[in-house]
Amino acid sequence: MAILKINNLSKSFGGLKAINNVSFYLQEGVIKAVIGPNGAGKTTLFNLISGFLKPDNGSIIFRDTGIDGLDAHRIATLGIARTFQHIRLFPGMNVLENVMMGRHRFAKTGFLGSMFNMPWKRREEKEIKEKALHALEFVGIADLASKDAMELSYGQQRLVELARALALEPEILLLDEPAAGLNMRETAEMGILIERIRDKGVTVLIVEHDMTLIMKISDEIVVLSYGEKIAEDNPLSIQKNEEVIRVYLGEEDA
Amino acid sequence: MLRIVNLESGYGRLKVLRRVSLHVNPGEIVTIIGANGAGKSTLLKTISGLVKATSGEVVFDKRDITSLATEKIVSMGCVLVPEGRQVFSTMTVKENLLLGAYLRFKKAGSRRVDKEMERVYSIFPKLKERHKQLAGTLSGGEQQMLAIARALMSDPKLIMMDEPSMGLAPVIVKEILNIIAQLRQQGKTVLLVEQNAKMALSISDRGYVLETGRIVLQGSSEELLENRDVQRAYLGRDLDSEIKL
Amino acid sequence: MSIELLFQYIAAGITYGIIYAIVAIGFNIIYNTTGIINFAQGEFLMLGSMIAISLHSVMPLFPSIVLAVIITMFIGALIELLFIRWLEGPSILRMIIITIGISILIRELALAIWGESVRALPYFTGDEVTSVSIGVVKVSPQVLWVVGICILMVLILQIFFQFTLLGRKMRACATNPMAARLCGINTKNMVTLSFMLSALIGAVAGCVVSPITYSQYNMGTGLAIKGFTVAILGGLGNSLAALGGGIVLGLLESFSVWVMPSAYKDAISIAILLIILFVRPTGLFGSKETMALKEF
Amino acid sequence: MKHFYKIALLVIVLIGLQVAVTVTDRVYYLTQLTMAGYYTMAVLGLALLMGYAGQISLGHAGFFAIGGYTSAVLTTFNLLPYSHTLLFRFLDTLHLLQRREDLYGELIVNVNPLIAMVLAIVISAVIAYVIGIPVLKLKGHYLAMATLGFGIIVYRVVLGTPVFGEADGISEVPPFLFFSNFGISGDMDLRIQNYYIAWAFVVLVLFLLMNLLDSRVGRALRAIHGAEDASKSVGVNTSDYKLKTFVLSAVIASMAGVCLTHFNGGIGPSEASVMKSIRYVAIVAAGGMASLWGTMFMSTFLNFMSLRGYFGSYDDAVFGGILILIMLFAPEGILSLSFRRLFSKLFSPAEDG
Repeated sequence: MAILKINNLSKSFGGLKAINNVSFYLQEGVIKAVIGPNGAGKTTLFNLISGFLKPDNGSIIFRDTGIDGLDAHRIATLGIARTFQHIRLFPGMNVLENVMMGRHRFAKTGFLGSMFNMPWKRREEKEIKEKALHALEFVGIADLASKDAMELSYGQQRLVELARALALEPEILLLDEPAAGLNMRETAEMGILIERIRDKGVTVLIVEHDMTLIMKISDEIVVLSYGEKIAEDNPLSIQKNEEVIRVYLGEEDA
Repeated sequence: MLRIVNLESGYGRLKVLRRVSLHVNPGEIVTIIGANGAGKSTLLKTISGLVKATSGEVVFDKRDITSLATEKIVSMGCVLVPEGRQVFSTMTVKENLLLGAYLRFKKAGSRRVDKEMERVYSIFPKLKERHKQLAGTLSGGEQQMLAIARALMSDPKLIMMDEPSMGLAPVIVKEILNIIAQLRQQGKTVLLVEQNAKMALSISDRGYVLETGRIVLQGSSEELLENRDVQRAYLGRDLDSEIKL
Repeated sequence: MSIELLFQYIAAGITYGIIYAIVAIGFNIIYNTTGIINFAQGEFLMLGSMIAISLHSVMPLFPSIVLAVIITMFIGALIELLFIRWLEGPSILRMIIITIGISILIRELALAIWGESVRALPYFTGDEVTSVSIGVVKVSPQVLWVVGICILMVLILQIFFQFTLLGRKMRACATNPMAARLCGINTKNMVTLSFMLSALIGAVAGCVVSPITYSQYNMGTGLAIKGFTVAILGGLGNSLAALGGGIVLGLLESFSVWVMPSAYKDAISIAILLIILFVRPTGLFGSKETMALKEF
Repeated sequence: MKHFYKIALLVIVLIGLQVAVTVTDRVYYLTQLTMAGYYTMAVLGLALLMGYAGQISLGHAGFFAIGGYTSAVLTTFNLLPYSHTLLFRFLDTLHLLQRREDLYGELIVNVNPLIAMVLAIVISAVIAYVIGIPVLKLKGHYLAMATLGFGIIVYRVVLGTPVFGEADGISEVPPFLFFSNFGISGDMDLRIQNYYIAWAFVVLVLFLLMNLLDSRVGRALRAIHGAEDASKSVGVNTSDYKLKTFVLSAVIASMAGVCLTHFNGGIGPSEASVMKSIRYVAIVAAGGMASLWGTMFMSTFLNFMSLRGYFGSYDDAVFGGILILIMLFAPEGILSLSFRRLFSKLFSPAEDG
């Protein structure tokens, strides 16, 4: 069953068509990769799905709800989490607090409840903390919980961001270049982690440059070039697709 | 021409480069390859003084340029073509080129500038046709050409290019490759940073592999092209065997 | 209302409007090279006119104006050197607060030097009662001085930015500071220059308008906020648009006296500012696309 | 009760201060300390807005003035001519009106200060909400200019409207008595009691704000300040949070305005001036932007010095100078600069290497 349907999506900046009439479905429980040369519109696609940009045309249907045009925070609240190409953690917060932010959508205490320290506030806080710790354990960095997030290594920061997204208990997880800046070992570990996330039942849409990783973990691949979809298939077929080889995999000249 | 020893730099608390050492000989094309976020751009920015080095040294043309201001470094003949078509978009093509020759304006007269401009136009005939057009209205490929042309206006000894092929169509990428090869024939030295590793290595003499801020591998371009790790990580080759595993 | 009174209002509106436009252009010059809105911009007008008034007691009018303008320029440069130049990647919030602090210090300094008294330069030609007839209307010759000199200044600025190497270098810094540095341009010096330039035009404007509006140590804040209104009204960056925006605001303000007590005059222009800001909530030059169109 | 010890310490210091001035026969200091307390209350709200939610406001004095003026107008406006109206009688039966004699011994009837305060809060909350929706969409310079513009409008309106007493402001504002002889009043004999009332307000605000910050809401505010995109990506309704914070800080400022007006027995347009707003910003900056305690200390200290006239005619210049110096050399605040370093040295284990 398709959990996310993208129909005829378009977005231009000035005169440049960043995304041009792109359609594809995301099946529930799979890892789907979006690949393409730099500037092909992959990050724009992510920003459209997660509500950071509004499409000019087309629709995005999550389960049965149209989510195109909704604010980013509404889409997150519906259960679509994302990470960023350039890691965005909250400065001045430790690792645990960063991940606790991921639980935002499950708590309800507002300004007054917080100010007057109501009993339900304390109950919620306790639960937020427990679930955040779970997420940290899942990605394997529970021991870093009390560290300042900005002082961690690049690879650890990636994991914090991932844990924050997982704390949201998303149905769909959008990963924007999760292996960027990681070394080969860290990349391999990231791959295993992403597969474990899928096996938990989370549908994953991933943008990544590391072909080894992509070919290894993804169930399906969409290829973008100049904002247009040029191919959609399983990894084996994509590698043999001549169009894809020509624009991206770079086998054309000797 | 350029020698870097144990260079370290970063942004605030974030350390990007860790003890990077490399050298570029006169007349060479040297490529640095590496994944996104490996620190390639930071390396070039640190060489040209846009990012301050925290330790180590950069020697250009037998002079220590580690703590010099960008303007000084450029005037010594070490220029950078930055990532992402950095042109003066609200100015005409000709104005862009004139500013590239700004350092010459100071020393030599405008006649020298005209000569330089003719030379650059001969390499980029398209730019001559469009010299009155605003740079912001050029196509992506033309903007990248303009950025390179502007750097050439100061007749540099070493030209560093940060991802010149980024976001460009294959045809244009080939054109840019030709230009880089042409530059070598004219005796320029080129330090190239590319994500499109295969393309870059195919025209360069030597290469370095940068990973999480460290040089992990170096060698001639042929060696690197044949290296299995490089192939797996940066060339997208060997995929079939990978998947059968 | 008689036709004469109507034209009086128009003349007053245009005079003030042009001054607002000059303040707006001063904002533009510094904003374009630094990304900073200099909250002390209005203080340049105050300083120019107050210094000229003081100098005028010992020397003739025009030399004192020229000297006052030069002194103000150097104060502009000094501000940049002391407070702006050595900060590395300061946040906008920090820059806002610093320029506000600078404006307060300049104002308090002016208060200490000149006191609270209201002063004025003499009329450049004639006096309060002299008037020149343009068609049916009579206007003070000083109005013509204001209009003439300010428009001349805008034209000279245009030529400077379009055709001189220095002007082009400043534009280069405005559109793409990193690329400018890579062309060997010392961007920090360009920033100093932009402070001097906006101090210069501010001081000139302060001097020509002083006989009509009078000068006082605290005239800066009001001018600054109106100049900012105009900068946004005309679309920040474009000098000619700022001129148009200035005249629109000047006229609106001038005629607002018809419908509201004059005590609310200042509130009108600020209300306009708020409305413009609200209608274009992202800011008129907030998005990336319009950023690319930054022009002098 | 996480903050209990800090609060308890503060209370002890406050009591100690009162005892000290009484023993040394300087009870008159309490007047300025009381006023400083109310200003501190307003500044704490601004610290929440600026330091934690990251939104600059150059018009905060506007809300202080809205509170003060609302209360001043309502409690000085003579309702006697309207005694035959239904509303008058309705309010009267609910004991919401108070009768007193004016300067000339004539009977006048005003609204009870309690109603005035409630109304002041409602009015400032509504105004903050209405202008907050568009204003908080702005960023950087636009936000600064828009809030500055709001402040100037309030100032101009106050200065140009006869009901608000124009340049003279409003005087003869009655005390705000909670019981017969207990309440906010400028009466010399009630000086000690007023000192405690004012600081009880400060402690209460401090306590509530600390609770707020130490919660999901406070975390979300810090997140918005640090990385707005990322906070949206975890479902934080950023504009809603900013707006609520803006309203909350406006209400706190407005309440402070009401209290100080009753303490002083009047209010003048200078309370709404741009310089007052900038002074608040200077105090928040000096206190360390994101530090309620730092803001409280700096506010008490600077306001006390200023009110006692130690800065002489350089009052405004001092605050301008503070702004520049802090922002140039210690954008995180003076207290945080030295104390945090000191504390971390004292309490953290020695670093290896």
